Amino acid sequence: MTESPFDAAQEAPAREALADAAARFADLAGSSDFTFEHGTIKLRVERDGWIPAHEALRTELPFFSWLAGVDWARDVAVGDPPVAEDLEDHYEVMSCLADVTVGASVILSVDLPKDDATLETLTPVYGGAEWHEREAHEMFGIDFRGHPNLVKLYLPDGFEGHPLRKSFPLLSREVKPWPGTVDVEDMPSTENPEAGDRS
Amino acid sequence: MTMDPRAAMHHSEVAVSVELQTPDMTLNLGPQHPSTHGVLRLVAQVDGERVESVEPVVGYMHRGYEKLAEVRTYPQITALVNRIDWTSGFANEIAFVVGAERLMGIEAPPRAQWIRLILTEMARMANHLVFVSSYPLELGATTPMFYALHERERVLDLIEGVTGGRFHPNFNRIGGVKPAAGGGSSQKKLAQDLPKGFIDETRFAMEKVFEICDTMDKLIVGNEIFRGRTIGVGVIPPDQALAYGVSGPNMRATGIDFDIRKVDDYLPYSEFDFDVPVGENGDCFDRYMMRLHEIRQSARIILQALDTLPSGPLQAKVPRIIKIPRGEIYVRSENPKGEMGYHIISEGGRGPYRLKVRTASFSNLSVLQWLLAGVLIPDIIAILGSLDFVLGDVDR
Amino acid sequence: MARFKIPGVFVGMGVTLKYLFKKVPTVQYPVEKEVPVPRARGVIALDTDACTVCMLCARECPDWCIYIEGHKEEQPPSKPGGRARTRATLDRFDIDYALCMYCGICVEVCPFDALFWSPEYEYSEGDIGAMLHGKERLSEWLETVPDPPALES
Amino acid sequence: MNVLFDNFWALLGIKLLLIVLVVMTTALVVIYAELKLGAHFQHRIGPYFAGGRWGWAQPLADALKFLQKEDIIPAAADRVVFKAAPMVSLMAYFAVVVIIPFSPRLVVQDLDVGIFYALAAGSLGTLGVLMAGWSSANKYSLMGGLRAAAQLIAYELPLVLAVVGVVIQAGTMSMVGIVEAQAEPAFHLGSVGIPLPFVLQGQLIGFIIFMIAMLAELSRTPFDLPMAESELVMGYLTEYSGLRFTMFFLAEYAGIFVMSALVSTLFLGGYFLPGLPSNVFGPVILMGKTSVIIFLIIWFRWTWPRVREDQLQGFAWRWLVPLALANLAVTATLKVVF
Repeated sequence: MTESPFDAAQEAPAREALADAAARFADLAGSSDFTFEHGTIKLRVERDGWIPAHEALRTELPFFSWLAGVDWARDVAVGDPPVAEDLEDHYEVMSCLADVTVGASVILSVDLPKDDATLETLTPVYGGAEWHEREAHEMFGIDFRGHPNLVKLYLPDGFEGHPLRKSFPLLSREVKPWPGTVDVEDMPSTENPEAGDRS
Repeated sequence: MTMDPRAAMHHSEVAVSVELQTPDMTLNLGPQHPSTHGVLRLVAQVDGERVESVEPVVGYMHRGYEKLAEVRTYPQITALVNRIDWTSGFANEIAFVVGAERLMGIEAPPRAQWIRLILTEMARMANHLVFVSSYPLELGATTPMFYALHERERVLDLIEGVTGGRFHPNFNRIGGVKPAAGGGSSQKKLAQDLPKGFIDETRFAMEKVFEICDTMDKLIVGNEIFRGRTIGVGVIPPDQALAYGVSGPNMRATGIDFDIRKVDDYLPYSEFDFDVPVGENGDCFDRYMMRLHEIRQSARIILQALDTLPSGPLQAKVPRIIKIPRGEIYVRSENPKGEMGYHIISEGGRGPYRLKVRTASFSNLSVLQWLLAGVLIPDIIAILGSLDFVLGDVDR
Repeated sequence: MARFKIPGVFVGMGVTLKYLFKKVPTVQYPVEKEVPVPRARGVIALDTDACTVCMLCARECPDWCIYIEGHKEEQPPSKPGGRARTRATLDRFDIDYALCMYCGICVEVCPFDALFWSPEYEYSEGDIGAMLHGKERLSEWLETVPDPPALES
Repeated sequence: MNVLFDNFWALLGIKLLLIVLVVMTTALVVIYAELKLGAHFQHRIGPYFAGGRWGWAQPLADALKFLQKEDIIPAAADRVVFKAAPMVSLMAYFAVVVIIPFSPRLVVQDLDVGIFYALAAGSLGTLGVLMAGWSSANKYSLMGGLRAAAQLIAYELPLVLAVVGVVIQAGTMSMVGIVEAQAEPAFHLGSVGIPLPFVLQGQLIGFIIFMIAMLAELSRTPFDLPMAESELVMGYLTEYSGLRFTMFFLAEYAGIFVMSALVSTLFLGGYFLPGLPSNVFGPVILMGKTSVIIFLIIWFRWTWPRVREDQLQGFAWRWLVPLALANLAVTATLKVVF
């Protein structure tokens, strides 16, 4: 990940404290791969370590903030594709835990292969994961084993497909042509260098 | 600890009906029901007035923000996100623009930060004024609504005077607040600084807000019927609140002293002196009081911010076409309804690769099923209202 | 013994009674009207002369509700013997207010000051198709655009 | 003229017509008062345009509007009961007006058991509500109807017990008799006899109990649980529209008028005011006292929230009934002693 000037400009002690916290949480969660760019601590764990990591962090980070999936795919129907060339298509599931004293917040992340997108449910550890997992289930098609009520949350019954997958087209943008296609005049930014900055 | 609703149902059945076993009735509350704040649907199994179990059904207002964000540029998303929770539109924008700014490694100039802070607190005030006035409405008192909404209108007028929008300001820009538009030289498109008279009008409005808080104290808080309806009703224990991610005033009502404004620095809150009200019992009454106190604290913050308003530019230098370097960030803010956060994953493009929106109402509402097992039908409404959710914030 | 306290239910009745005699703040809309603030985002006005058909607004619009068509016209040289110039002419400029979400991005990105906010708001229609304002209608709003408010120093 | 008045049936017809006119007109006035006062309690204007000044014609306009609306009967409804319910509700309050004395002579029928009859007939209104709730084939309506029934059972008792105190003190159940008893001097200041209404003659507690129980009988805030628009949408009214809804609506406000008139008669001295000839000013005096009570009821409504079902029941059985019994005992003891 690129180092942004903002982080570099951060006061050194604050950044060190962040690094310490990240290392400590990673140690607790049994994760060897962690980042703490932009103040966001992110711990990557293995699929088997998903539940143990949460259980280990629960006492220190009792606040369950959210859980969400990401579809990493090179072939996308919406938006821009990711830049990494060597990216292997997979799902990522992230959960965010926080404490309610000093404001620490940790994101746990696990990669799931596309052909076997299953994960143990978090509901016994954090009850609040129930709705979040239901959402991730319908949006990405990720199966949460042991979930008490893994049915659709938002989408109507009988809805086919998983809308937040990158392969799922956004119909409103498919049926209507982009009104900005015709080029009559050149874009002003290309001919007017003064307009480069707006301040 | 999660409580299996079936177990809860069984438990209360044993407790309530020893001799007479009657089949439960399924009562559908919503999606069209005056007290479900829009289109929430509750499928309740009721035994007379007692509710055995409730299954909340959401999604009638699902607009797919996370998908929409994937085909939009960052400035366009700012216009979009303030519609997630429309009762506090301005506050929704903050965490997103701050996240984008941090990813780009820039920071808004002080004056812009101050203006953001003032308007965010106004949004909080507007949101809480709606809550403190509409919550009695659910309990049958229709009058407070009119008193408080009149004062909210003052606050919204102030927001509109600065931003041009009452509900959906779309005033925050990456690197500051709304700049002078375009590259033209027309006098009609000047910089969007605070309009003249704003400071005096705000001071006056804050006085009125303090007044209306006192009125609410007399009209509602002291009312024995209101207290009877809310004290001890819908108690959320602290550990349950944490496990379900219940945040904001709902969490603080349980006795947890935590406010993101005090620990994070997404806006310069550390410059100001304010209290975070904390409850004791986590019942409906405490949740109501949290918000009433927060209105006063917001007014305090705004008055301090007006005194210390720095001068200077409103915008940091940003490129005309905003592209955010590759990276990811989670930024949260203390929204009126609780923790609102954006997890932005940028792949270097003009828009995010993935935008996860963490909304307060979603988590606050997920505790509902657990909370409503075994209460009375009127308490459904009392508890529902006290959670202060907006369906747009739940469904996104 | 504690001091006698008036029960809260009656204190509340005092509050409502006080309001009973207060002056009512209602503005009877069709008869009286509130004046919107100068920055209010009521309707978008178009200055057709300033527009160069650069398409920037249509491209930045999050809702894709601006439809622009134009063509290039050869213009006679201004000085005899000078070079003939092309000038973009606006054929169509429609904003679909049924779709518009009043975010103001188009006004903001316009580099030639062709778009302005006007606080006028009374243009509701019974038919959704009539919410599509053409360039004539949009330029009519131009005279309602107020001067920007003075700023707080 | 005398022929007309001597004929029993003709007289009955005239009286009935008068009752209907009086009740309907006062109901409309009460509706207007509710709209206008409620609005100003809430810091708004309320009716404004209908009829020119202050929107005085708003209730009439509303009634006309409702008359034009489609009369919908749910497919699964019990049609006969569904249709009868609003009439039962309205009739009940008409029936009560019969015994309310507007002056010593201006009373349709001064029954010996007047107050007994009034309470019996008045509670029939709730029967209409229960019928509506049951026949609508709607769960919300059913719950509203059942709440109304439970409320009636709980509050009829303190209502009656509160009245018994008055009856003991007056020594009669005739409404005119009760008013006349209040016109008697309660004590003498020198040679001047000072008459006092029963509310000042030791029946203050009875008056309060009656007021509370009356609010419950009328399903008014804070006891508007059978309707409870934020919980049961509109309770028993959910499925009603058009004319039938209007009848319920009228019944509600006719009920407010009738019960207020009852309170005025029982506790506030009815048509009697010292120094004014009752025969001439009786109706005006009664209306004046009734208006005060109606104002109070409207004031309550626009200030207070609603109680919960269990609180409502607990309040009736734990507080009102024992209090009413105690009041009764004290009244009876004092009556025997003095």
